[in-house]
Amino acid sequence: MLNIKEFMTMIVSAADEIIAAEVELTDIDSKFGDADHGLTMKKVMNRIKSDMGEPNDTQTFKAFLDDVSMSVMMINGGSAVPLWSTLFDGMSVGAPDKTDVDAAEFKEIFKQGYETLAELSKAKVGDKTMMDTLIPAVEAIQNAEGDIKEILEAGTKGAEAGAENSKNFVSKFGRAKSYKEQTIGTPDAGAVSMKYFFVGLNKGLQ
Amino acid sequence: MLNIKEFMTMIVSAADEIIAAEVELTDIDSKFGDADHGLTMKKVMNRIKSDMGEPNDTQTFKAFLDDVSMSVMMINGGSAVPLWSTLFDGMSVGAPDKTDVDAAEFKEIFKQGYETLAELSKAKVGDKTMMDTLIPAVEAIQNAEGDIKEILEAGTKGAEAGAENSKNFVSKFGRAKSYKEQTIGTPDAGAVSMKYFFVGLNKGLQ
Amino acid sequence: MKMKKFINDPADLTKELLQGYALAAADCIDLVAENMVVSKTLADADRVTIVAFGGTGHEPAVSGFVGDGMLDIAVAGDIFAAPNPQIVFEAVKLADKGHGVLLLVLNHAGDMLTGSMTMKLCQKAGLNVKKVVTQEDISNATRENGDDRRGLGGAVPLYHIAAAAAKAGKSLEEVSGLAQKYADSMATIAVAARCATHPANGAPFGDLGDEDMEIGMGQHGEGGGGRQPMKTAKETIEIMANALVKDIPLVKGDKVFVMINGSGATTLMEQFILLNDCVAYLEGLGMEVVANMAGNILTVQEQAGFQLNMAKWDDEILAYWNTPAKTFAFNK
Amino acid sequence: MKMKKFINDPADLTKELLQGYALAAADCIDLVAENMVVSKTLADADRVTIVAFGGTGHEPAVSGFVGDGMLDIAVAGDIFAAPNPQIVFEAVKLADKGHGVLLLVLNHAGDMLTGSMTMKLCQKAGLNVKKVVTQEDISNATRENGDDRRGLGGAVPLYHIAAAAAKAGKSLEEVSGLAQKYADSMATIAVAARCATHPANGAPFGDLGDEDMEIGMGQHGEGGGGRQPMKTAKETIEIMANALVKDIPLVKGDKVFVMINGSGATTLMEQFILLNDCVAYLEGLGMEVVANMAGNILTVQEQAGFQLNMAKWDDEILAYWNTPAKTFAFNK
Ligand SMILES: Nc1ncnc2c1ncn2[C@@H]1O[C@H](COP(=O)(O)OP(=O)(O)O)[C@@H](O)[C@H]1O
Ligand SMILES: Nc1ncnc2c1ncn2[C@@H]1O[C@H](COP(=O)(O)OP(=O)(O)O)[C@@H](O)[C@H]1O
Ligand SMILES: [Mg+2]
Ligand SMILES: [Mg+2]
Ligand SMILES: [Mg+2]
Ligand SMILES: [Mg+2]
Repeated sequence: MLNIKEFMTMIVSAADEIIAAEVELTDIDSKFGDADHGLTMKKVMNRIKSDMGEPNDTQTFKAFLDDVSMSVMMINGGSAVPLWSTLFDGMSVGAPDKTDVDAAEFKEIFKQGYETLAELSKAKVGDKTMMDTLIPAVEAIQNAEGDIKEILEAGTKGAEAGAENSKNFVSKFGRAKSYKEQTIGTPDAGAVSMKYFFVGLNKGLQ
Repeated sequence: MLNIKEFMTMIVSAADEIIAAEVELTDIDSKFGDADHGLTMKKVMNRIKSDMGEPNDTQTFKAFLDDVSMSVMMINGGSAVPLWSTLFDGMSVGAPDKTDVDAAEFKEIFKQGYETLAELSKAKVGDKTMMDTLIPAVEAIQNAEGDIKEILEAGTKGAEAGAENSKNFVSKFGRAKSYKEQTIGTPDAGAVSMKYFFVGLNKGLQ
Repeated sequence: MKMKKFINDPADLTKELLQGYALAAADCIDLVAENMVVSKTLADADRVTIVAFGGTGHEPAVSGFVGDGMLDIAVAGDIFAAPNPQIVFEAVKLADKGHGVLLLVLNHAGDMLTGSMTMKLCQKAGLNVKKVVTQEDISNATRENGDDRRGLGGAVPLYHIAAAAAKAGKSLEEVSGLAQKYADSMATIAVAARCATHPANGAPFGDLGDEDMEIGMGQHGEGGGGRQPMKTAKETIEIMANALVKDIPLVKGDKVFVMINGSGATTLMEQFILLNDCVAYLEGLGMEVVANMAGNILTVQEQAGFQLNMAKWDDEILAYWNTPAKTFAFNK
Repeated sequence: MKMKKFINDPADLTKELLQGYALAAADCIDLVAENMVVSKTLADADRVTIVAFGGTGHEPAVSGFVGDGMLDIAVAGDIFAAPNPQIVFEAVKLADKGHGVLLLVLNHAGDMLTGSMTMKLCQKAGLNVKKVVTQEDISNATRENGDDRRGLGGAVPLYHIAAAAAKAGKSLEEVSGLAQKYADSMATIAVAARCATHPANGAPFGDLGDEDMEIGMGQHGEGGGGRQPMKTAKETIEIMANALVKDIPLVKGDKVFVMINGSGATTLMEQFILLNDCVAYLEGLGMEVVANMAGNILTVQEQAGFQLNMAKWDDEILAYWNTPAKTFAFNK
């Protein structure tokens, strides 16, 4: 079982992990994009943190994730904003309207998050986007056995592998796609920030 | 005695001397000006050469110099154009309406050239302009004894000394004046092109 | 190395530039809710209205084209970043005068995502909105693969043409139909000679060295593979114009519109020379250049280079083009 | 190192740019005799007319300001070089509609010499001409030593104000009196952060290194001694605005005009931020900024930097300012 206060702590941890990676993310985006992914993700994550306040147990998972989605939605931040806002919106759809979740409910949150985002994104694994990370992460979560800790551990491994794999792909979405084959060898900025999201969630659960 | 055909040859020689110094003149102007003096002087001198055609003896000194003044006047070339056009206009005023000149007449051409230009220019020796060269050159011409060759030799020496001296002055006219004391050590672009004018005239007389 | 830009806190770039813009364009626009630029003519508009949005850092685009005969509202995002869908939705609501709203979107990942979500929000709210996407950059994809073509400066003449149709009393169907047809028919190609730096974090957009230019450059330094030594204006125009002529395609006798859109550090002097070369090139092919536009329209900070945009025009488009417009950056 | 400019033969720069400009501004001007830019409104003018001239390479100035409510004729010289006096004389003759002609000259050595010779030619021909010289650059000389002050972008608002007075039927005496008063009352200071290169020969205009800017920079890279590390927009404005306020002088309660004139590679984004900071600064001193102008007005190729111009205005000037104008680079 995981309660909402613990989950909020995990979100703070994930936000901090992404914020700490600002320079790395912007560096990647400066190669084949517009050099702002770190900046945007920092804005997004800071906004989430400041809007949610200290972790507490007054809200349900559904309500909290809906608020997070709305917080992201208020930012002017390029691709990342509608994508992340939609991810949280989907997670909210998948989340129960109560203050704790079991392993199955935890899995469902990520499943719905992915499915809702997939509709907007249209990207598949191999298209060199954040989906390269999200899809294997969510698959690993769905396939994992055991408690939430073990599930998230598996998801994080999936995310790390996915981000690493993004290096091998040719960009098909976003600003980088015009560079075609040149993008091989460099990971996708959004795939890397998504990896840090899972890494941070996982750290926050320890 | 100097006939008009010889004088025209001298003008061609002076023009070539200045054209050959294009890079040097522009370099100086790039320090404290707008990096175009060589370019402008080349335009001026090429125009004079092409308008006058091959040296011949069909024109008087007065008419030829008036034509040269008009040729220069047709160019869009910044400060150099009105200054050089006026110099030649003054020389025309001082020149006799015949096809040869003696030493006294030769002196008078330069005297009038200088005086007419002085009115427009307003610059004195020490103001770091072409006048730094022209004034000592014309003074040397006025004070020189002997034939035209000796007179022009003296004028050229005066011009060379004047251009050299311009290094020691603080700019008072033109674009360079805003640099004030910084201009010490660098000659004035217009003083150097004026030097080459006399050097070229002198060569053309050999 | 310090950034050689006159700015204050990088986090405040958009806020401050919009405030300054509101002072500079006080006779044309009002700044609403921090990043909504609203035409003074909207209050009395009784027609289809037009909303666009986009990242900042491309000035004068997009906000500079709000006013009479152009956009009714432009929503500014942040530097190179689309605004959030919520505020675009609110702009559409504010713009709607009962005749419906045309939402014009440039094909970039962030803008497209914001556009999609905005449309969803509008549909939920029952608003009458049509979305038209410009996708004209020929450097990355063939005409059939329009989704892979970026939206570049060609959106700007479209702002005026669509607004003129709206002003003429056309319905939303008609205005959006015209806009879609126009968006589908035009083409753009860009070249860069020196890259810019991101004003918020000083990150460079690439490095073209001392000798090279790159044809096919995107709006934020995204390359296109056409790196080559600098050429003369005439040679560059020939390469680029030829590619556009083939793509559209344009043939002898066609009436053509040409736009030279300076990226930032390419002088108006050069742009005039390029325009002159381009018109001569097209006339040499037996075409008639019936209208043109030159200037810094949709810029990429201090990038040196330009976009060349062309479209085949007919008398209807030309008539719309020749109607008055009064905005900060475009007047007719 | 190749010059990163899109040009053809450097010897043809002026000819080609003017041809391109004539295409871009075909609704406002005609190009006469290769380098005379003539307003379409001149044919029917029955009033005092206004002629200006100047080197090219500063686009849109001077030619971009020819048209209704601005200049009647602008004579272009060559890159950074004044035109010859003969053609300026011919322009004055062409402009004269029987009410006399105002000749506006910026204080630069070449322009001043051409101005003087033009006046001589006009006087010989019995033309009714008055010459007004703008000399506003405060960086090199005190107000008493006006002859040592360069003419910068402040001439451009004056074009419109003088033209408005002419259009209002004022006599040459009155128009030139107003113009002289305006020229004497305004002030400008410039800053550069990156220098340009001469487009005809590729010669650099100086080098400000990686960290510095220079306050007091002239229009062609002529320095002014104020080299210092880059500062924020606010700090830069404070230094420059303070100097202008003292020079003019401006005091609490004054009505003030402010212009941010981008030199070339300084973005409109920055110019808006600077305008915002400047207006805030002046309002903080209790002044009222009654009008402003921002944009690339009188440029120095791809130089990064800007000129800040201010003037104390009264209701008469403001009324003239608010009359219509239609030119390539300025509309009202
Ligand atoms: N359609 C899409 N689906 C999934 N991810 C996308 C899509 N488009 C862009 N992205 C992601 O967005 C990232 C870039 O984000 P960011 O730099 O913040 O936005 P922008 O490109 O607007 O500057 C890319 O690295 C990619 O992972
Ligand atoms: N009033 C003046 N009297 C004499 N010479 C002058 C005057 N003003 C400028 N000059 C000369 O003009 C030269 C610059 O010429 P040039 O570079 O061709 O013109 P511009 O300054 O218009 O670019 C200066 O070096 C100086 O010698
Ligand atoms: Mg990005
Ligand atoms: Mg010079
Ligand atoms: Mg972005
Ligand atoms: Mg010059």
